[in-house]
Order: sequence, then structure tokens, then C-alpha cells
Amino acid sequence: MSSADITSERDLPPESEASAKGDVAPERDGPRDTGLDDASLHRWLARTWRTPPGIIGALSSVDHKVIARRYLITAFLFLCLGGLNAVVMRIQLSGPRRGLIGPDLYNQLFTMHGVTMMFLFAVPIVQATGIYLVPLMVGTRNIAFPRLNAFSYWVYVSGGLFAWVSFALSMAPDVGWFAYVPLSGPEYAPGKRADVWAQMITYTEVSSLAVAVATIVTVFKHRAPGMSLDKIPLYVWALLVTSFVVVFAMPAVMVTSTFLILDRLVGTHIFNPAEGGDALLFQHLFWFFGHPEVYIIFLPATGMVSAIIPAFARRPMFGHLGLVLSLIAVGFLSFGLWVHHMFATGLPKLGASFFTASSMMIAIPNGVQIFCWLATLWDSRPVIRTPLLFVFGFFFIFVIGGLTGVMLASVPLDLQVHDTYFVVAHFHYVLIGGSVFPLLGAAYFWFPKITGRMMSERLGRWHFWLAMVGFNAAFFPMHIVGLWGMPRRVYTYPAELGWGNINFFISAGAVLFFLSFVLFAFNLVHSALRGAPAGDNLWDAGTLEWATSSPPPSYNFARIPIVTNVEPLWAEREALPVATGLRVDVRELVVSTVAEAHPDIREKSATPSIWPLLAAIAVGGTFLYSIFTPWAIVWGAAPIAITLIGWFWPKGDPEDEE
Amino acid sequence: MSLEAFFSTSICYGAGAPEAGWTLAFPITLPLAMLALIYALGASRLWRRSGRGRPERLRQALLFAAGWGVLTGALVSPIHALGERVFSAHMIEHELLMAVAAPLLVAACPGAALMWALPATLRRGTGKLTHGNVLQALWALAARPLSATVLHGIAIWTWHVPALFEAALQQGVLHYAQHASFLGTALLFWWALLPRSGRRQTYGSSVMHLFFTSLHTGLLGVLLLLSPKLWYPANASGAALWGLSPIEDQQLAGLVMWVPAGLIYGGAALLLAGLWISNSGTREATHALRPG
Amino acid sequence: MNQRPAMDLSGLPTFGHGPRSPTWWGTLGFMALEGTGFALAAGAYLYLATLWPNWRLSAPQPNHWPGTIVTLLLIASLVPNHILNGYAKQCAIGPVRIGMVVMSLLGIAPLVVRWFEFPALNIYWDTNAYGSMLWVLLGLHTTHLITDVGDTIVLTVLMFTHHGYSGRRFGDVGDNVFYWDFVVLTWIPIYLLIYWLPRWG
Amino acid sequence: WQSALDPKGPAASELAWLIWFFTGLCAAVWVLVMIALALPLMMRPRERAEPLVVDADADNRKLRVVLTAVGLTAVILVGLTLLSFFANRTLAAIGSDAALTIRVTGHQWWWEVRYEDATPSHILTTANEIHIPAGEPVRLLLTSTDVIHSFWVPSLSGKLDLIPGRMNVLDIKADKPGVYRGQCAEFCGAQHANMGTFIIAEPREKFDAWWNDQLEPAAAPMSDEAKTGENLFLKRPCVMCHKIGGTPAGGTVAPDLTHIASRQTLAAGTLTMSRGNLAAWIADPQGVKPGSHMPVVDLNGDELNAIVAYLEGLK
Repeated sequence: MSSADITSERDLPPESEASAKGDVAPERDGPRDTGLDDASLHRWLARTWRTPPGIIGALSSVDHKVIARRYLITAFLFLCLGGLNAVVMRIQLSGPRRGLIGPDLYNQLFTMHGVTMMFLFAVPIVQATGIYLVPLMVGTRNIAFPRLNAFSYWVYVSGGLFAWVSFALSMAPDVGWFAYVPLSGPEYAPGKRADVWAQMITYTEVSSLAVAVATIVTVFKHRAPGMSLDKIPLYVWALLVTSFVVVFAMPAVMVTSTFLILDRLVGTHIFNPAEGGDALLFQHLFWFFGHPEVYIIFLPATGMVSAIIPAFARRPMFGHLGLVLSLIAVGFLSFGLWVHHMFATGLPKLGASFFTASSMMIAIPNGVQIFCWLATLWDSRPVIRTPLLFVFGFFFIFVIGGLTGVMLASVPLDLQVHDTYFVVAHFHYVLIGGSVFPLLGAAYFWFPKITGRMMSERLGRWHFWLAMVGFNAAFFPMHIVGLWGMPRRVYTYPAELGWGNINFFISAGAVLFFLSFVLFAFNLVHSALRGAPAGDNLWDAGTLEWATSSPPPSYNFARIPIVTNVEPLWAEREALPVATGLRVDVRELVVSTVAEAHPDIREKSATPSIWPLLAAIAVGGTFLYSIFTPWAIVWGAAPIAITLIGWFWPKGDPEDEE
Repeated sequence: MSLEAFFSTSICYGAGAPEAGWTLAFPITLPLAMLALIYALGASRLWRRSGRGRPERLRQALLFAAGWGVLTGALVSPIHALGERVFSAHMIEHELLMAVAAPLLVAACPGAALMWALPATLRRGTGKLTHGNVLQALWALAARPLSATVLHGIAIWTWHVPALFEAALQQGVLHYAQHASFLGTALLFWWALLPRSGRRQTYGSSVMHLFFTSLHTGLLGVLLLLSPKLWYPANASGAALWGLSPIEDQQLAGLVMWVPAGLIYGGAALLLAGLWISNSGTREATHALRPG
Repeated sequence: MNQRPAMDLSGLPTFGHGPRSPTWWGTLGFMALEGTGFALAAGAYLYLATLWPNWRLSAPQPNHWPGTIVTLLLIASLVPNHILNGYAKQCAIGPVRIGMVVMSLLGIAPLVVRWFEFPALNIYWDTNAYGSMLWVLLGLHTTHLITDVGDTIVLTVLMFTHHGYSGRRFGDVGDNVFYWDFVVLTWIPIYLLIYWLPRWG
Repeated sequence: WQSALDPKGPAASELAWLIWFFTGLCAAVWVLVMIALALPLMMRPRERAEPLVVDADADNRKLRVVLTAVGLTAVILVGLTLLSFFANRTLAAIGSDAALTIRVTGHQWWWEVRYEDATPSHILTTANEIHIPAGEPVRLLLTSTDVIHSFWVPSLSGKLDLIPGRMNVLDIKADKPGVYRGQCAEFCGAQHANMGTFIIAEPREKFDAWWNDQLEPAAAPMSDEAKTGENLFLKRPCVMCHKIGGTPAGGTVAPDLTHIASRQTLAAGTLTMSRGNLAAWIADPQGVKPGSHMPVVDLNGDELNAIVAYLEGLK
């Protein structure tokens, strides 16, 4: 087919007439990949796409794989820290009236546990897997807006450090991860602890939002030629829907935390009922974010399940379109459910049935997903390897969590279990079962792609069974103790209530579960250093990330693949069709149309730059300073403006010029 | 007969039967009857003209009948009279107009049938009229998905300003205008968003506009639900008819606007997303982006 | 994995305007999330306004004139903004340079008037929740206004350097036009909420 | 005693039934899903050679199965919604004819309890323990003066929040006389864990007698030691926060102590009432309940004993 076909104006918006004259700015041409042999192609691309050497070079990297690796490691470290928090809390709770830690520390511990797990582990790690995998799966060479992506990592890591340094200084927030006012307001939370919460939330959400926008644009505009909407892998769909949910949900938490910091810092009265504000407004705003947040964490995990199952069941996913639509439906519905965190606040009684019905309704699209996965598995003899084991564990645990979720959706029933250990059990079943187990499965599944080495299968099985037993021992009894009347967030409980033995059992399970992660960490490190070499496509899976080498080169694909099927590698067994004609001396990649993925533009991707880091430092310093004085925003404006101008000002690279 | 008297409440709400009667006043029944008549006439002419595409025609006719039925149900049945004094009934009526009748009527693509009902000369006349430059430009602007969504949103929010809403309750003309603008902008909104033959489909943006509409109408519903004060005291005078206190009446109205109506927008968005996805592949196939 | 070349992309252009360009989509994404922020702040304001029997909480009425002038200035600026967009699409460097200067000035003008809006609210942010919400809404929009004007000025300077004459820069001008539309359009509901809702309510 | 599964009132009984029903149904669904998951492992279908070649007939059958399953899910959800709706109606009907109204105000970290009455002199204020007549519905008006708390006595009813600036209404009823423990269920700061309450349901006569007793001013100190204690109490900072009816002590920011010795526990359920615990609590409130708003008052041993002796007499 000729290039004339590709550039025909057929599906372009009307503006495109003018762009025929678009090349008035003369394009300096350079060498193309057409006709280059593989070795020289590799030499060219490796030089063009490399991350510069040295420390400054490393800090300037804009390679999505480099950034994603940093993200993954950082998020895993935060998981370990959050897990340690949990273990300490469980030791305190292992018996009645234990004096190991007092309420002051305990309240910081559970707040930090929640904040770390939600904002520093769960959301970043699903986004990080997306940063790594989405560009590979859609067949492009880098994420859209690579510098923004680098910036978001620096923002994230400094936000996390900020929270944990505060904790080390005993300045960590102690008001719960959702920091309800008035408890976190100016009157009842003196000191800087609640300010740390508010600013750290606002700040780290900047990074999530930036990644979400980059992901959406990557999926919309950087898909390989031919990957029309119906050929996008389910994992990419999941990340796309998640990113949309982030875009519409995260601003809510930023608004909430900004209102809070204004109340605390400059004396506004937004949440103060004595001066015309309202305490419940905080909860409405917070949960408008907080409920979608659950799906932000869960949807990417379903995408991982949808990637692992076809590879092991050896058939394309049953009900592909149905799964995509359920992802979209879940994303849509998640915005209508926030009130079910607020049943106990005394909402209008008339609404109860509406709230119950709409909360339960989300079980339908989730049910569709589960049934389609099962139907896919029925078809064939699945090969049981560690990734699939974790998927089975996901079914086992997540279905329980989903069903207790149905219980919580019932307004009258919720009034008994709300804010008890039953809820603690429920959301750990949903979040660990629904998100962490698929993530662990995904780790075993994609680790060989990322490192080029296999993970130990034997340790993996040990890890799985230890995690299963530890998890269920720790969290299943929480349902019961919750029904027995144990509220959450208590640092101790009296002996006469008879919760001692069961709590001891829970604590033992929690330690076991923690140990399973120690084993996992060992397996990760050991396999990264000593693992058996993995091939390019060891699972014989069908999506594009397996078409390149393990680990992928800096430019991802020597030539951009052309997609003819939802599982392109299965459809093109002999030879993958590829596109040629891109320049190799600059970072050129293909921009395609949104729906049909017709190649449309050859665009240049940004080169490495130190400015995103400097901008993150400027923004971070401003936020940190703003805890102490609102004038920080004024003083911080200049460095932020300078770093942003430095970031965007062209430096004469060919990438900037065209 | 003065304009005001013509649209006066008593006519608007039927003679007598203040509790829950049928609304049989001319200003409402006449246009509805005319609409049905014209459609029937045009459709039958059109059917006689060409025999092709029967199942498609039948589907359209059924959709139109359903839409017309809902419209009539909302405007003529007791729900309309009740809406005068029970706010939640009023809300149900509005939602039937905006979120049920309007999409059904638009999906029926009644344009051709309605046109064919006109005598041949007039048909050409309207053809000329719609080709007028200014009108056409205005129409093109209004029928863009974004402007249609914004216009519909403005209509919804503006009429819920307490002063305007209460004025509409008291003055027949305004009430008529209120319903007309709800229905009119809703028709425009759905017309701009729903797919139809003969234009480039913009499913993706339609999905986002439906999502946006569900969010902003949801916000209005939530405000009605959570507000402890009565927005339109005059509209809740008969809340007891439904066994509700006035404030509960308002809460129910808010819930109707938020949950069922939101689900209709969501369902429509999902349907369009499904079409978008499945069509992207076939479109790609017809353009034969095949390797080799 | 074996490969077989099946498509030649060398004829594709190297930049595009509007929805063809990823930057346009990025701008749209940020507009969506900022718009959500605006909507939530406005929603919070309406929530509080419908919560209390007498909104404005017995504060004096705001003086709407500075706000009205800003509104008129902003709406008027849309015309040159779209003319500029047309030139950017044609990659006409001369008119684009003039247009950018005009848009910078038309950005600074409402900003100057905006300065007088804050005292015209007739209430401080720490008086009561009504005052707080007015300042928050006005502050939120002012932040966007300042950011976009700053961005416009930097881009204007850039257009006068040798970097200006390139397809990518014209794309940036187009996105700047697009974002200015957003800044203007979000102002209208906020204007109504700040100055007119307290009168009607 | 404090368990949702051990209902002692009509609301909690209805909810316990609901909990068991939901649990049973969910367990059944879970088992079905697990069987469906185990099937492919058992059936061992033949190896598939070419992943993209899919048996269309088999997929059609599967489609029917999946659609049926989705339909069933929807039916179950509708059923559960209806059940919740009827349960809600039952709950709402419980307190419609409540004769007794009690205003419960949450404080960090104790409960202020005020018995409303048409006659102002019959209005009674006490703390942490709520006496109610057994077998009669009681209306609780819930509010807070500081942060958000949540009132929860699982054996009697579900929980409801106490929110500053708002008033929530909770109707409760205890079928039989007994003591039912509850505690704050919404995180409210340092001592959220030690914010217990007791509902003490008594036969009507006993309840009326209790109310009358409580309306009396505080008992005059009997012994010399107690007398000294009273003087100390009135001279020391105690008087700033606490009220003792019949004495000049009129503070309102802390629990009313007029009849403190008639209560079963101290410091909102933290300690049982005894001379030793009373002494321990007054001597070192920050040790017993770290972060609580009761300051350490500098007292020597004799002074402490005197105050304890005085308070112990306030039956």
C-alpha cells in the first residue's frame, strides 16, 4: 500500500485541509530505517534513544521503562514500609490492653499505613506497570509526554519521602487516611500533622494526574498502525479507563485537601459549621474521589488478569467486547457510589433504596468480567504456573470481597458493620485480593520481560501458598470480630469483650503474610541476579510486548509493528508485519488516529532533560514551605515558572524544532 | 382570548379534576395529535414510495410510537396535573421528556417521514429555508455535540433557579416555555449525540458528553437531595398525596434526577461506546488497511 | 521475531494541528481535570448555598461591575483568539506574531481589572463560609488566568526567536488558543455564581 | 454484650437476620464460583494447538451460560435490594411512638446524656451510661460539640454519627432488662478506643425510680475525709470542668459528677467503678487514658484519698 493511502484526508478532521501547507517550516531530512539492515538499524536507534551516561544523565532519563522501573521499586519499598506499619499495629492488637505503643503513635501508624498503601503504593504501582507496559503493548517507542512522566516520578518520590520523614520526626498525620474534619480541622488538630496530610495528598496526586493524562494520550494517539479500538488489549483498556477515572476523581481529593489547608492556614470557614460551612461537605468531596479510588486500584488489576488468563488458557479472551464495556461501566458507575461510605452520617432515609440499588448494581459489570474469565478458562487445559496460581488466588479472595461488598451496599446492614473490623476485612479482601494478588501474578508474568530472567518457580509456589494462608488467616477472622462489635482504628480494647484470642490469631496470620513478602523480595532480587535467561516470548503470549527482546531495547521496537488481530503475535506466527520509513537519527514515532489507528503523523518524542527534576524540586519546595506559610505560593511561583520555562524552551535539538 | 388566558393554568391542566386528572387542554393535546397525524401521513406516503428497508422502517415507526407515547404519557396523563403540586411527579415528568421521550424520538429519525407529510411545494420551500446561510450556520453551531450539551445543560440549570421555577408554576406561558425548552434542547442534545446515517460519527465525544451530562444533572439532583431547605415550596403543596413530607418530596425528586436519569445517560454512553469500538474495526477493514 | 515490512510511513507529515496532535489531547486532558476541579468547587459552593436558609449569611452584596468588565473583556478576546488560530493553522509567521502580542495584551487587561474584583466582593475570606467560597472560586480562576497569560507571554517571546518558525510552535499556538477558550468559558458560570447567585438566592 | 450477632432489641434482631441471610446467600454464590473455577482443572479438556482457532458452537453455549449467570446476578441483587428496603421499613417503624427522648452529645472522649422532659426541673443530665425503660422505644437525638463521633450499641441497633452542627435521630428499643455495651465507632482522636457507653435497660418502675434519684442534688459528704474531699474538689481545678449538683461546682465541659458513684464505669467505660480505680484515674489520667482532656492535678496522697472518699459517696 502506498503512503498516499495513509495520508488521505478521509478520516481527518476538517482542519486538516490547511495542514497540507503544514510543511512550510522546512523539514531537515535524515536517514530512514527503510532498507537498513538489522544491525545498523539497531546501532542508529540505540544511539538516538539512549539514556545519557552519568548521574546527570540518569536523572535526565525520559525512557518510560527506566522511569517505570524506578516507580516500581519505589512503590514496592513503600509497600514494605506500609506492611511494617501493619505488623507493628497487629502486635499491639494481639492481646487486650497491650501497652507496646500508645494512642499517639498508633494513630500515626494506621494513618501512615492507609496513606502509604493508597497513595504511595497502590495507585503508583498500577500506574507504574502501565507506564512500563502500555507503550510496549500499543507498539510505540515511548510514552506520550515523556518529560511529564519523568516529572511525575520525581513528584511522587519526593511526596512519599516528605510523608515518611514527617513520620520519622513524629510529625506524621494521625487523623486517618481520610482525615475527616473537624478532627483534622484547625481547632482539633493543632500542630502540623494534618497539614502534612493535606499537602502530601495534593502534591502526590499531581503525579497521578500527570501519568493519567500521559497514559490516555499514549493509548489514543500512539497505537501501532491497525490497532483499532476493538484490537486494543484488555490490559490497555483497563489502564485507559482507569486513567479517565483518575482524571475525573483525583481533582476531588485535591479540592478537598486544598480546602482543608485553606481552613487551617488562612482561616477560611469552608468546613466550619459555626460560620456557614459544613463538616459533611468534606466527606462528600472526599468520597467523590474515594470510591472511584477503589476502582483506580482494581481496574488495572483486572487488566492484568485479562492478560494472564489468555496466555495460559491459550485462547483469546471470551467476550472481549463485553469485558471492555464492563470496564467502562464500572468506571462510569464508580462516580455514583460515593454516598455508600456515608450511610451512617444520617443521609435522607428516602434515598436508602436508591443507594442500595445503585451500589449493588456495580456487581453486574464485575460479574460479567468474572464469568468471562471463567468461560475462557473452561476451554482448555491451563498450564499451572505461578502467575496463574495468583490469578486463582485472586478469584478465591476477590469474590469473597465482592460479596461482602454486596452486603455493605445494603443500607440497614451497613449500619451494623460500617467502621468495624468487618469493613477492614472487606476492603482488604477487595484491595489485596482484587489488586495485590493480580499484581503479584503480573510480577511473575512480566518479570522475565523486564529483566530478561526467569523468577524461581519453586519459591513462587512457596510464596503463593504462604500468602494465601497468611492472608486468609489474618483477614477472614476480622469479619467475625467486626460483627462481634470491634470498631476499627482502636489502639486497644478491654479484655472483658473477649476479642483477645481471635486477635492473636489475626496477628499471627498478619506476620505470616508479611513473611510471604519477604520471600517474594528475596525471589525478586535472587532472580534478577541469578535467574535463568528468559526468551523473548516465554509464555507464547499474543500481545505486542512479547514481540521485542527481553528486556526491551531503549527504542522498544526496531520497526513499528502493524496490528491485524487482538492477539497479533498469534495471528502472525511466521513474520510480524512492520512499518518502515521513520527517521533513525531523531526520536521519531508514529501518531495515529484515535478510533482506527491509521498512521497520521511522524512525531518527535522528547529528549532527555534535567528540567523535570528541577521543576519537581521547585514545586515540592513550594508545597513543603506552604505548610508553614501561605506566602510560599507567592515565593515559589518564580522558581516554578523558571523551571517550567527551562523545560519547554527549545534547546536546538531536532526533536524540538519540528 | 389573550395569550395568557390561552395558556392559563386551568387550561393547561385540564378542566376541573384538580387532584389527578387527565390534561386534555388544546395547547397540549393539539400539537401532540398533529405530530402523530403528520408522522402517520408522511410515513405512509414514504412507505408507498419505496418498499426497500421495511424492517428498518418498522423499527423507526415503533421507536417513534414509543417516543410519542411517552411524551403523551408525560404531558397528558395525571402525572402532569400532579406535577403541579407534587415536585417529584414534576421531576418524573421532566425526566420522561428529556431522558426517555427525546432519545426515542431522535432514534426514530422522523425527519424524512415528517417532511413527506408536507405537500410537494412546501417540501421544496422548507428545503430552501433550511438552506439559508445564516440559519444554516446557526444550526451547524447549535448542533455540534459540545454546544448541544451546553445548551441542554443551560436549559436544565436555568429553570431550576427557584425564582424562575416558581414563576413557571404560576404562569402558564412560562410553564409551557419551560417544558418546550426542556424537550427542545433535549431533542437537540440527543440528535447531536446519537449516531445517524450520513455523517461522520463521533461516538467517542458523544460518550464523554453523556458522561458530563450525567455528572452535572447528578450534581443538581444531589443538591436537591441534600438541601435541608425547600427550593420550591409552592410545588410541594400536594406532597402528602404521595405520602411524603414536602422535604421528602424534594429529596425524591433529587433522587429521580440523580439515579434513574443518570443511569439512562450512562446506559446510552455504554451503548455508544460499544458501537464505537465494534465499528472501529469494521471501518478499518473496509478501508483495507491490510499489510502487503 | 521475524518481520516483514508491510507499510511505508515516510510520506507522513511531521506535525499536525488540533485533534491530530497528541499535545492537543494532552491539553484537553488537563482541561478535563481542571474543569472537574472547577465543577467541584462550584458544587461545594452550591451545596453550602442550599444548606443555609439565608445564603450570603447576611454579608453585603458584591459589587459586580469589575467582574462584569472582566467578563466582557474575556468574551471580546475570543474573537482575536480565533483569528490567531486560523493563522496558526496556515503557519503564517507574521500574523501569528502580531496575534500573540495582541493576545498577551488581552490577557493582561482582564488580569488588571481582576485586581479590583477582590475588594469588590465586599467580604473577606475569613469572615464566613460565604466569603471563603467567593475567594476560593475567584482565586482558582485567577490562578488559571495568571498561568495562561504567563504561558502566552513566554510563547510570544518564543515566536519572535528563530525557534518560532517551526510546525511544532504553530501547534503550540493552536493549543494556547484552545486553552484560552477554556479559561474564558469556565469564567462564565463562576461569574454567575459569585455575583448573581447571592442576589437571586 | 457488644455484638451484632447477639441481638437484644427489635432493630438488632432484624439486622442479625439480614446479616445471616446475606451471608448464607453470598456463601452459596462463592461456592458456585469456586466450582466453576475448579471445573477446567478437573475436566482436563484436550490441548489446543492453535490459540486463535475457537470452537464457535462451544462459545455460543458459553455465551448462554454467561448470560444466564449475569441474569441470575441481577435477580439476586434485585431481591437483596427489596430485602434491604423492607428491613429499612421495619427499622423505621420501631421508634415512631417513642415517648422518651434522650439527647446524646459526643465529646472527646465521653458521652453527655440529657433526658428531655416537658418540665424543666425534670431534665436530667448525666454521662456515659444511658438508662432506658426495657420494652419501650426510646428516641435518641445525636449531636456533637467537637468532632464527629458515632453512636453504636450493636446488640440493640445499627450505628449513627454524631456530627457538629447537625442532629441525627436514632430510635432504639431493648426487649429485656440488661446492660448493653456500645462504643464510639467513628475515629475521633487519641482516645477513640476508650469511648465506651452502656445502655442499661430496666423495668419501667426501676427506671422511673432511677430518674427521680438522679434528679436529687448530690449527697452531702458523710465522713470528715469526704468533707475535706469536697472542699478540695471545690478549691482545685476540678471545679472548672465538672458539675456536682447542689454544690458550687458547675463546669460543663466534662462529665457531670453529681451521681458518679452510681455509675458502673469510669472514664467512658475505661475502668470499672471502684475506689482503687477512682484513685488511679484522678492521680494519673494521662497514664490511664493518654491524651484525654483531664489534666493531672497535683495532689498529695491524703488529698487524693479525700477526694476519692468524697466522690465515692456521690451515689
